[in-house]
Amino acid sequence: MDVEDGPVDTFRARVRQWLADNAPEPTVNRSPEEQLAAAKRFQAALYDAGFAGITWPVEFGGQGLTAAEQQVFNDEAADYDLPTDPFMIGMGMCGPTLVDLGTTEQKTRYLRPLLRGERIWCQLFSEPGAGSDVASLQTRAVGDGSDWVVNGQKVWTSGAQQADFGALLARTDPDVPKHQGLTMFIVDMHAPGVSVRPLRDMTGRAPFNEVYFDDVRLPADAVLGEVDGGWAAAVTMLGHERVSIGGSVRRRHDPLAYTNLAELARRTGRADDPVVRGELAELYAAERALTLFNSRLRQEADSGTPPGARGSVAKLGGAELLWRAVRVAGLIAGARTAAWDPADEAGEELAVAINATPASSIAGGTNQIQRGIIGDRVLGLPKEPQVDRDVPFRELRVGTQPRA
Amino acid sequence: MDVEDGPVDTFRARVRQWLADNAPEPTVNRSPEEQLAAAKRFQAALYDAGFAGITWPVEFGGQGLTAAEQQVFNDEAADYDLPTDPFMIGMGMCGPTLVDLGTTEQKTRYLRPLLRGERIWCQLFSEPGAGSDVASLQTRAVGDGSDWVVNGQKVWTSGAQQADFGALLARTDPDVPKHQGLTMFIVDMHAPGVSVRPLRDMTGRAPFNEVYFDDVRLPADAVLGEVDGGWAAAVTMLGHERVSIGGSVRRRHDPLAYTNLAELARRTGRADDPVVRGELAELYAAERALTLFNSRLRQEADSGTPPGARGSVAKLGGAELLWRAVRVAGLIAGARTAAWDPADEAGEELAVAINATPASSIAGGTNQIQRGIIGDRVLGLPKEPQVDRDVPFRELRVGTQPRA
Amino acid sequence: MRLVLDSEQRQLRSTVRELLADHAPPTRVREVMDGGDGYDPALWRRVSAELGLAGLVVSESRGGSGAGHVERCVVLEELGRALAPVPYLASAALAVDTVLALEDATLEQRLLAGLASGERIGAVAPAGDDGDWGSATASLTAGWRDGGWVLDGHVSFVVSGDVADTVLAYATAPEGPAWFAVSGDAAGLGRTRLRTLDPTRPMARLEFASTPAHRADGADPAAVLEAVRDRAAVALTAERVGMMSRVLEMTVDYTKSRVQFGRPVGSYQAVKHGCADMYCAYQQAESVLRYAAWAADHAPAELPLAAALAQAHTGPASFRVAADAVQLHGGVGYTWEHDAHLYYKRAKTSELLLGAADQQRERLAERLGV
Amino acid sequence: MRLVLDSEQRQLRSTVRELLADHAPPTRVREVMDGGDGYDPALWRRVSAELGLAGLVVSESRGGSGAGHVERCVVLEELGRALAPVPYLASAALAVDTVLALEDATLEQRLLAGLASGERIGAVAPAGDDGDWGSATASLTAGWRDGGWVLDGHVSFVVSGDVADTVLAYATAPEGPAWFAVSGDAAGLGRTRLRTLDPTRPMARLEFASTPAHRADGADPAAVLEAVRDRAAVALTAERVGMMSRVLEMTVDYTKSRVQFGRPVGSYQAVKHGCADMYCAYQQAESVLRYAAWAADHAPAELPLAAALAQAHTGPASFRVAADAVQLHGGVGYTWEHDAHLYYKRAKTSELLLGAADQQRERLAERLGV
Repeated sequence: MDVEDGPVDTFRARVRQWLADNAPEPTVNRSPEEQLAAAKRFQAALYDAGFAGITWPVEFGGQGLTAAEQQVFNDEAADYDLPTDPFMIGMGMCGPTLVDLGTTEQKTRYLRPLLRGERIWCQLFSEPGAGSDVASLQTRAVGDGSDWVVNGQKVWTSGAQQADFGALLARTDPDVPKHQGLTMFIVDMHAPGVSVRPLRDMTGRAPFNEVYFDDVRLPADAVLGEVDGGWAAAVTMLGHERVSIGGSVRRRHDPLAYTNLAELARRTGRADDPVVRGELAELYAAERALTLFNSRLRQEADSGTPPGARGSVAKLGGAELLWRAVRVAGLIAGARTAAWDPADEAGEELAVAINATPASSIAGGTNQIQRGIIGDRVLGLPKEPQVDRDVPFRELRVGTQPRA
Repeated sequence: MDVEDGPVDTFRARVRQWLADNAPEPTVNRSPEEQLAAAKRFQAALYDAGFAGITWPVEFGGQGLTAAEQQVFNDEAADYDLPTDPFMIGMGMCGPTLVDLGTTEQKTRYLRPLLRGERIWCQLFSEPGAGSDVASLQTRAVGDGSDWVVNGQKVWTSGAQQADFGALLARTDPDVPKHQGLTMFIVDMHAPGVSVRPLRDMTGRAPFNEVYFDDVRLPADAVLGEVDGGWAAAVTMLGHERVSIGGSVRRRHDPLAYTNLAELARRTGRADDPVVRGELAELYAAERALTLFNSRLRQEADSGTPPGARGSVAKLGGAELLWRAVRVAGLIAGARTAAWDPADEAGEELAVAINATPASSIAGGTNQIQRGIIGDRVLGLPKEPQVDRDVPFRELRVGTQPRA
Repeated sequence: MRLVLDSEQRQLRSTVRELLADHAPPTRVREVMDGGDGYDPALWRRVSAELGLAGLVVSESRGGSGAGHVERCVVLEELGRALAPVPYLASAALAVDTVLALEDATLEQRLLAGLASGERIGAVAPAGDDGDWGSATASLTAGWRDGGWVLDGHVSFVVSGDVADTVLAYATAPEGPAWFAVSGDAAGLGRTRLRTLDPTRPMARLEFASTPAHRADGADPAAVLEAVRDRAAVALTAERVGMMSRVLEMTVDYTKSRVQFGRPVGSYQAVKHGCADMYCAYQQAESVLRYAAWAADHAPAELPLAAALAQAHTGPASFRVAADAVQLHGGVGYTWEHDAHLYYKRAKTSELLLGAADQQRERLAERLGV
Repeated sequence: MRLVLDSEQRQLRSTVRELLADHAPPTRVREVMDGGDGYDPALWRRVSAELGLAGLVVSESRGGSGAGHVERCVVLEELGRALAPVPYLASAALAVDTVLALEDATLEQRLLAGLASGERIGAVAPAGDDGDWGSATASLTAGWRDGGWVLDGHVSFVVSGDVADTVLAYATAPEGPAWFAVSGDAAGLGRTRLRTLDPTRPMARLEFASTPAHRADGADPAAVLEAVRDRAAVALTAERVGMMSRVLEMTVDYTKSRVQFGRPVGSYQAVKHGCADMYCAYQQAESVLRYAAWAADHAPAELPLAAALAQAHTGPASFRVAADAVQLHGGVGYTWEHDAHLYYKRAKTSELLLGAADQQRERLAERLGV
């Protein structure tokens, strides 16, 4: 559909051919362990073919190409259900932050295994008392010689049960205001004292975890960025997260995607209904407008204008899109959305998607937080009065819980 | 439609009969002066028939009945276009506040002429620098012997060009925090130094005015409520205002009312379109839900539960309803909404109504302010940090303008 | 028209609320939900046999308490608030309403007292494969065989259909649509509990193979379908209003206590105004409910319009409120252990149970004469 | 697919913006609006004759500048931003597009150079009484009389129809719909300026009484209607994006400086989040615009879908943004003297000019093959 010339076209042809030859068939009946092993094999193949870390530096295993090639890859990959989920946090958030802030040693040590699918990463920011207000987190890292000793609890950690490494944000100085006493660490998830418990979400599944740190020792070179400079590192990573979430490809099998809802309407004989047609058209328009916005962001990035806080537009737009799709799904499928025969394996897809939708406007920063980011950072509107800005962390009330 | 027993039924029959006999035909080609004279005649007739001030005390000219009778009257009146506009501020806001806070002398002097349509009232609160934040107003009233001398400017004053009296909120002490130094006055709009200039709004009409006070002298007995207790008086009046706006009867001729849009759909052949039907049904539902909520508030008031801040639900709901109606109107009438033949006198009705709609969510307290009232006062949510609460008014920055 | 509860009705509300606080706290709701039964027989006995709440719209002479829809709606509100695991909607609302509407003396005699006392659980089966009311006529047929009626085919989306002692099914008979009563243990009746978006609202698919049935005589079958559907809309509205009141309460409590950035999140306009919008939706829905319930009791001619209004308006509104509740709880509202999701799922199911939104709007438009 | 402007296009934008800042400030817009002409001839000369912007999509060999839709959209954005009182939409977009689509050599020769230079103002008249595109066939008929075609009947909602030197009308000829060119001073042509919701967008009703007309030959008339409508959708989208950028800018500036309760109103979440939503709508609309303009130039096969997308999406979005702008200005935004209302009115008119929302959605659904 896109008309392009030159190297990008060649790249597209190469991607298309490779995916046609190598994309695995979707698997349903494998064990989680088998699925993970297959995902790792596929990631290694991606790496070997030159499609992992497309925009990352060549010296650390990347391809040194532009966002245009990344977009081409994403566009082509949208036609497949690639088993890349376990690597999303690493590829989308931790890796780019390592590229930005890591020492040469850290980059050399961590990036290539990440790209080759040998190591899985997770992000350890949120806590029960620190959700939107990440900087109010209570997990402590206390210096002990050149080491650090970590105690505390994290929550909402995607993929922690599979992860080899985590990017941990912890408080290293509670006597200064909350943003000033944080440090980011690279933590070995297999280290003694780290325990992971699955957290069931409202879909009944457990894609998230609680992670507990009990006297976990970290070496000095685990610090990513500066000691007590963790907030800057977190902002960098959260920026990558928003772009990653907002710009992420709609999966071919996503039951709330326009294409699949239009197909559902045809299958259920609802596609001739003018109301359904109108709602489907609006859904398409919203989805396409967002896709085009994301493409524009990438093209601007290629011309030297990084997306910055505009990633929040994509994140917010993606959530609003899903909520619209939930309404359209109900319109098309009626009561069939709400109940299905146990023998119908695909029956629950729509229900699970509907139950997963609130995550889109909560996880990775709520819609409210995204609007604040756009207002403050993109539009330059005046900040709200910040009652806790200059107060030492020790004296703050946080979350709904007693202080640690 | 309503099934009732007893005195209310009798009352309804009496109202119905009287309106059938006395409601004037709508007039279109009269001068404003003739219209005002006719309105005054009708109000006097209402009073004589015992339908003015239905819930007001008998001793001051009211009927001493309950909100149930008022509702009956409103319901029946909805079938007519009664010329009661000039008296809305007096009947809905100033009068009830006088009943609540006036001295016996004030009540005796002002209420009966108000009810008989002999005197018209306006409300003088808003200023260019004090909109949502009414308490930041800058109009000064300075004591001079037992008199007060008023200087300043008000804005958004409905009906000031016709008004005989105004309820004025002015600053009597600028050295205390803004809420503490206000006083409410009854001001003679014909007094020397009061000047009224029409203010054109976005419909191109001038239903509002700017009112200038230039050394206007007020006697001591012009104070309504307590000196420096004007904020409490204003809160009382604003409460009446929200109930009055929220509970006000949809006019029979309102082109954005469901009934008229349904009729428009029939007339334009759009009533068989499933999309139009669905939107009309939703509009009806929203309108009816709000009407029922208002009726419920009145019934609760009769059983001894005053509406309090719940009037804001009605005010907010009314504005949202109009915005929905604007959408439905465009759906039904398409380009005909946007242009019409100069010879078509009714052609502009819809356009004027669309252009008047923003007023519904701004005037009398914006939607944002109403949601704050509901959150704070109905739900008891914690207040926002108030940066100006304890600061003497003199030291505050207000509006967008240099300080007076 | 009366839109406020009187003191007896408020008393009834308190009684039911207290009962459910004791016997259907969230922990119990979850036990039943995780167990396989789909309802709590002990709680059902308390609600029906002990308090006599299953027969509120049944006259005393026929075994009920002769109260009315206003009272039944008060009960349904509380059941909705608590997500109480009892087959009240199916039995004390839908099935009772169907039997009353059918005006079949035999059926009344055989069923009504048991339904009113709660000894008999009823369910109504008007829907076939697409879930639309009345569509059972496409999948269920009735024939006269060996001196009696038998049913063949299937129905689906039958609320509490897995535990019902009696199923009232809408089928195609040789002369057109008709209602049939089928015993839960009839020969040739197969029941499959469906998997549901809402784990607290069991539904079943029923298969009929030459299943003996009693054919209802009396009222016009299509008119009965409409009458029951109207009353179902009002009953669902009552549940929704109860749910809205509960999730609003939860959300206000949470946002008062949850601190982020040094102050309670409920002090932020984005949260506060969200709560205000929830409140407005809830208050208007409650007003619509009171009107519709009043119409069901006192102005039957207004009921078709009032019921269509209630369904079209409160179905989407209650889902929006439930979704906002999850949102304003942030991460914790998205966990399985928090109750917010149960309301979210119930509200979505409730919105779709009588058919998709456009059907509800069209039904209202028709009744308005648009 | 290219979604960002190159440096030349950005330069064009600056040039037009500066011109309009100098020659079409709000005061001038209001003078023209309050006067009776409906446009500013001097400004029109600057835009067309001096800068050559009226012929951007016309090839150089035919008197234009051979740029493209992307460039024309840049100009339309700026004209929309300024609400500039020139008949650019009618003449440089609709009329030019119609002549190009008609593929009638005589017409091209007679009209194109004049339209491209701005010496000739064109207007397109496809709508009859209900304003729907194509509905002129119900109110305007063509007949062959005395060796030439004449038109009888009327059309309405003709943008800039009161000042056009040439009107391109869609009428019913004996064999079916056909396009006709009519001179503005033709015998039997009556023109009435309509009263409009948007005082900056003049529209007219034209009456034809045996009015001589030139019948266009060449392309299929219905296909021309579709082609022009698609391009009109893109042109309107460009105006909308320009309007959105301006009202957002206004609103952000105002809410930064307006203090209530001791702090700028833009620091309140209710206001800030409203601005953020406006920004999101604006950014997505701009993305859609760039795509549709690119398609018009480089991927004509994608244009029908892209244009339907642009129209269905940005019509309602720009009205919402303009309405939010009035709202977030509070009282002052509701005054006649503030410019916010002019955008509100333009946006509402723009949303309806090609027909009501359901038509736009259905058009998109058709092209999607739903």
